[in-house]
Amino acid sequence: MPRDELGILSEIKKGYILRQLKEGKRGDGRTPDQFRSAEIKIDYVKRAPGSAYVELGKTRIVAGVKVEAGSPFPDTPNQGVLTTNVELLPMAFPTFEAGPPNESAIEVARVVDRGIRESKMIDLEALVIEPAQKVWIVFIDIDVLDFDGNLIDACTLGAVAALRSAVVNGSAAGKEDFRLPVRNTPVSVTMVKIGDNIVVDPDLEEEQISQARITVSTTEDGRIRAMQKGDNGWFTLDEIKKAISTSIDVGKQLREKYLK
Amino acid sequence: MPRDELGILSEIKKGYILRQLKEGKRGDGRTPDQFRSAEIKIDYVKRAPGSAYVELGKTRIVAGVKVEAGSPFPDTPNQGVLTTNVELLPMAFPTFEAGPPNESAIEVARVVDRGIRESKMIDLEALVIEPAQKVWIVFIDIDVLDFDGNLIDACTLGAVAALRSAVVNGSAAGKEDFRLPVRNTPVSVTMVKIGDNIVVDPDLEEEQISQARITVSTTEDGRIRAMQKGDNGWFTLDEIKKAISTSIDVGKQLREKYLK
Amino acid sequence: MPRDELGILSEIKKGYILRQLKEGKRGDGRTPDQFRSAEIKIDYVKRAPGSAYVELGKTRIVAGVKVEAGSPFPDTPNQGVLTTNVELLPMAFPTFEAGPPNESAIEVARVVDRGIRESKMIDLEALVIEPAQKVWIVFIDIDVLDFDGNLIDACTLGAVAALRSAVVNGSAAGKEDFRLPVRNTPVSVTMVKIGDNIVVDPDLEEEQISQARITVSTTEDGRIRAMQKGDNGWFTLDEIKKAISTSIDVGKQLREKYLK
Amino acid sequence: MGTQSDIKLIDENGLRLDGRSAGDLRPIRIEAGVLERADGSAMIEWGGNKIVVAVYGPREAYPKHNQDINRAIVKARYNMAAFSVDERKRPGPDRRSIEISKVLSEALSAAIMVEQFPRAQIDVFIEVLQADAGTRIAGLTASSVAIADAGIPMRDFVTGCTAGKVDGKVVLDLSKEEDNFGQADLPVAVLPKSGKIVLMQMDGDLSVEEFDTATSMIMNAIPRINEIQRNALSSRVKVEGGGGE
Amino acid sequence: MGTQSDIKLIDENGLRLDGRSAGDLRPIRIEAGVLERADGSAMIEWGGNKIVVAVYGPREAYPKHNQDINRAIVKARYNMAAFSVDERKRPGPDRRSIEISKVLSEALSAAIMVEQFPRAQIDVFIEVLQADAGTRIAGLTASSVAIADAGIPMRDFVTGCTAGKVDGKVVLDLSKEEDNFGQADLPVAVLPKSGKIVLMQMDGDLSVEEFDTATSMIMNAIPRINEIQRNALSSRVKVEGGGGE
Amino acid sequence: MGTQSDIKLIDENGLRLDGRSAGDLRPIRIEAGVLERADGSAMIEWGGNKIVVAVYGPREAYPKHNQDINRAIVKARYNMAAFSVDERKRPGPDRRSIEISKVLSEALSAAIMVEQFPRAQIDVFIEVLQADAGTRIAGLTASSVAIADAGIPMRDFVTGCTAGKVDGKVVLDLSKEEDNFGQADLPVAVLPKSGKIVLMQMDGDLSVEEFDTATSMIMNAIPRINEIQRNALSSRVKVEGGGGE
Repeated sequence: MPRDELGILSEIKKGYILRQLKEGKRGDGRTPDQFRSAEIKIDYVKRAPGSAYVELGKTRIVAGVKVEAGSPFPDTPNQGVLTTNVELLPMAFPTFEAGPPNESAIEVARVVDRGIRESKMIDLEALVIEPAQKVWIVFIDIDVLDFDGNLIDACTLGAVAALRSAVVNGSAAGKEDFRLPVRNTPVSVTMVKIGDNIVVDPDLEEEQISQARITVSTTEDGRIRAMQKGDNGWFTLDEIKKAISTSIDVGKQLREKYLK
Repeated sequence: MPRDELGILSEIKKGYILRQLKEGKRGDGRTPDQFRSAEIKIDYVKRAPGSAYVELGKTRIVAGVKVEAGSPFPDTPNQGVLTTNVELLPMAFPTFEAGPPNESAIEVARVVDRGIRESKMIDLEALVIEPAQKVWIVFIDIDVLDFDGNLIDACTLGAVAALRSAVVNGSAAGKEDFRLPVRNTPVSVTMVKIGDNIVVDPDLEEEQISQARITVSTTEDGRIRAMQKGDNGWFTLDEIKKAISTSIDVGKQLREKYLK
Repeated sequence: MPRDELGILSEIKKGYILRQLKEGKRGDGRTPDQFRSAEIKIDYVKRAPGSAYVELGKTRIVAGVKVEAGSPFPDTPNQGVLTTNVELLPMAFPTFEAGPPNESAIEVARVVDRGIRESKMIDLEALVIEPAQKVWIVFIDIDVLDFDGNLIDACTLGAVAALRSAVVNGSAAGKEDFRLPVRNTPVSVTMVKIGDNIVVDPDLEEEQISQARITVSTTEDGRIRAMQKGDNGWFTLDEIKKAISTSIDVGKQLREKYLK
Repeated sequence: MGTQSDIKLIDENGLRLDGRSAGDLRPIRIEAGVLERADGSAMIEWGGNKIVVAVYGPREAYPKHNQDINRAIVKARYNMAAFSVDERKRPGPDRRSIEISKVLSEALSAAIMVEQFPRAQIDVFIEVLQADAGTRIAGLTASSVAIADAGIPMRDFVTGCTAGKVDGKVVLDLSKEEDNFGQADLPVAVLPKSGKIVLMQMDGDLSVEEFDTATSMIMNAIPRINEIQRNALSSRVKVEGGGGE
Repeated sequence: MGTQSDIKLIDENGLRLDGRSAGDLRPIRIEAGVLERADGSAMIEWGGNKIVVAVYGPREAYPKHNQDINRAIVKARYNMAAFSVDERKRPGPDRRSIEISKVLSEALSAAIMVEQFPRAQIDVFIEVLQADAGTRIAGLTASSVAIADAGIPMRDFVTGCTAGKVDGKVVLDLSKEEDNFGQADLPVAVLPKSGKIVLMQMDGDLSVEEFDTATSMIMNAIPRINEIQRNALSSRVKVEGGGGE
Repeated sequence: MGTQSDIKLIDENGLRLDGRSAGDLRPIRIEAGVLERADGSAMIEWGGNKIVVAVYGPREAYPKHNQDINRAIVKARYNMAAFSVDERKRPGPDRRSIEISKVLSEALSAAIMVEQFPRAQIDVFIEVLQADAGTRIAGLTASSVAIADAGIPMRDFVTGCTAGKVDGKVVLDLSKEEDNFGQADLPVAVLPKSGKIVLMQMDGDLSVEEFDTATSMIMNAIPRINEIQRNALSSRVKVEGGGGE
């Protein structure tokens, strides 16, 4: 993610944010553990069996789920296929460039994918049409339209909402329309470290001055399904443990508010 | 297409060309509606079932038609496949670069393709070997060797001449050699606007100082099959209507001279 | 290959090397026809059916042979497939760049491949599983880890040693494990021309000041199987003839020492 | 144009599958200023099309050897989201989107006062979220709203519309089914004040008379569409057209 | 994490397929200075992993617009040789290796004194010759030896280890089979002097308690691995771990 | 070299399929100055080969970091048209054409007075319109005519020819069938005044004696081919060789 590329954050501003954080205050009035309020519209794109528009702060993404019949991977002949792609569209930020996904886009996509895959949210065994021959391939594609920090959580919310609402046309396998076999509801919660403070759901300014990032994806049973530390800084083990517990708590709130 | 990249056209020369055009005169003595005389050699490349070398002014192209057995597109199981590719070879102009086709090469190829495809010149339904399984794929490949303006018309002439003359080896489908099922003879006519003047078949100098380009492809029945407006300028609707009528007239002459 | 890119070879040094060569002496004490002593470790990579680590001076490469079942080429339905790829890893030299093989890497791979292919070292007809349907594909992949001149010979040695030692898992074709059908032992010998002197197995310094390169691949029967002249200089026909005879002699020594 | 079909696209009363008459537009809704980061932006819904446009610039053209010392370069990038069409579209440009990007760039160049910004580049990113026939024209129509939203001076809006031939009859603003099974498609864009044509493409089969009918219909519709553009900039939203009863 | 399997990965005595106990490491061997051209290099053998690392730099960052005026950029490039895995890997980066390269670059940036080398770039090339689970951690552990071998100043080593869950039990340093058929994988890298965590990834299914056990095991192993790193630089070679009897 | 075949390529009288004797060339025709835009150009027809060559330069080498401060860089680009061979060739460079471009660049560098043009680049574009064995040699032979046509100073022409082994016999200038079913192929190019060898490749199976015979045949043919090159530049056209009766 871009770090202060706009040059808008002077050292003075950084100092101000840090002083505020020491008193537990953030630029937009949130507490350190508070997620921004999000807006989620499902079925946003009619041509996709599942879709969701997510606005998290001014971060705006559209997630679309397509389901097509195809070949399984040779080493998993009895499973459907799940694939996640994130496009950091050049419209979303002045320095984003057109072209194949760069390392930032790939990281976001892979962390979103891991949260969904490792929670076993989708029962891939139930997506076999003909063993070793034909399975359902679930494509999760995410367009990032506007960038205001915390892409991983915005994209995970969008992907999970789109998967939960998807109704697949079964005719390619001679079947009726069906809902995806959803077993649980993974949620990712991302935190960054600024000075000695750790804040949830960073906005763009906070991301630009943070030293390190940690994402924890959990399921409703309070279990950890995926983690990713990012950026050039570090965490202590205690900070990580605290982040896990925050993630479980905030995850519950998000599920309650947006994914019922 | 490159605009004045040679730097050879001073403002003085531009003014001169414009003054001449006001009197209905062009640099090489042609009238505004006059096509340059072309040279077309069919069967230029023996290894291709159909081919043509075209010289239009100093624009030189070679069109080759290859026909191979392959799979149809899933949404048109009962049709052969037609595909057109144009290579703006770096040998053709100082600023042309090696590499995959750029937007100029793609535009030329797609306009040539549309003229041929939309006229239904080739009966694609007659190119099915086994429905949904195996059809004939017609590859039109065009090498641009030398660039002196009006690539679209030179390439369309070459492609149409090559298709008309092609004799396909049928053995890949266990059949006798055959001619492609040709139904009509599309011709494209391209005009550019220089000041308030519209001239047919622009040469390189004229292209470099023109504001806008219009191509109209027609068939011998006088019907419009494809159009493309290009460049940063504009036309009035009346200018377009006049261009259509010019295209029909000039198209007849071209068919008579080169495609009998 | 990079020519004096390190800037370490002043004109003075060049002059010194040339004067020494006139007296038949080389920087590391070798005679003009002397190959550096090599170290070859076969079965270096356990996950590959055949592999070899080669150290030739400070040139270090790892060759790995993989054998997979796949489709034959349409024009050789009764032959297995042999393919050679060389990666000039950016770790091997300061100016080597990551990315797809450049022209130098491709030349090395193709000269290595030609020596092996044209000697008919591997009996490709014996690698058919089901004619026109399924054959064994032999992938020779070579990683260049460290570059100290004469990649072609180091890579040929590694590839030939890996092929000779390979034991293929036959289960993909329902067969027992088997050795590749090896018929002979090709060896390449590369020489460069420095001034009027021709030296065998050039090291990095010698390559950087040489004018021309010649590689001759031979088999134990003393026959020539592949040749490649490289670089911007020239050889006389007599020099080439002498190089061929040197290659046959040195090839014998290499086979005796490293490929028994 | 697409293959023939047994579907009757126009009924005995001259009404189309979605109830429109020959000269009716689908509903159009444009909203300006929908994005935070872009210098200007707009969202258009036109029939089932849903397209977002973002504008960045004028900013220094990069790489430098692409700069034009006399004017700004306008670079439109038309892109379809993977989920925007029935069969998943592989991400990245294909030949169709490269050609469309070129003709949209040219059309916008004719409207923007490019001579005011030598050496600069104006990027117009057009993302099709949901496609339903006429995406290039809808994207272009939204683009000039987004450019205005960015405060970039223009001679005029760029306003587009398509006409086509369906069941042998010339109609305005093709729907998806009409596009798939019709006999001609004619997208046009103009500077609405002067009627100057800055984009025109055609494929299919039209007689000269049919072409004249089609362009009349388009020219007739342009002021209505331009009004929606203007309203979007006055930060109001208006729904136009829709239904043909 | 992989699919379920019928293989019992831990026997009734708590021993793993290769005879190790839950907290045992596989044998690790590191050699520094193995390459001629690179500014620094190291080879690591860790279980069946065989990985060579080369370091170039600090050298001027290129292209210039990538330069950071305050510090050196660290670019790790993790790459698997075509022959390093059971099925031939197509040469060139894939999405997995691009992500790994990113997190390794970030972990090394935390240890190198990057602020001493403004506008510079430090390249760390990690070539996996033979892969056997835990390659990113093994490559990273070897990288900090290679960086030290290049004489580039570091605050501390970067020392990594993985833990995971196998047959429901938390174990250290997963083997290939355990990685394929286990229930969780947790690669971690720290600055060993301070215990600061510079790399952490996880996938699978862990309770909070299991996470605590796993990280304890890793923190416990770090000094042993760091000692092997230190010994490699003292140009001595040492074999550690191995076998669980 | 290709697979064995049942075709007898040389008859009892020592004549080849096209009637030539072992030492005969196919007909060769070269025309200089065939293109308008290029600084120099030539077309060669050699047997069934039809190849056009264009030369641009010397012009400033780009990008600048590729410039050689002491001499011009010669960049040959050998390319086969999609329709030049029996099965359609996908456009764009493949490994074979990249290797050929490299050895042709090197051969031309030996002839051109590159030291007169520091920092410059000379581009030689070789387009094979119809391929019939020996394309690299035919393209190279035409290239030096095109370079002369561009007025670029050369020490000498570059003149090429192949020899090979067919049915166990050494013959000059292989045809397509001989190339496909022969036992060796030896393309050679020289500076004809001095006989210096600037290109040599070989694949197949040759004894030392066969190699000597093959190179004698080639050296014998070089003056005849060079005369055709010279005549092309004197703006005359000459047909040489052809038939073996």
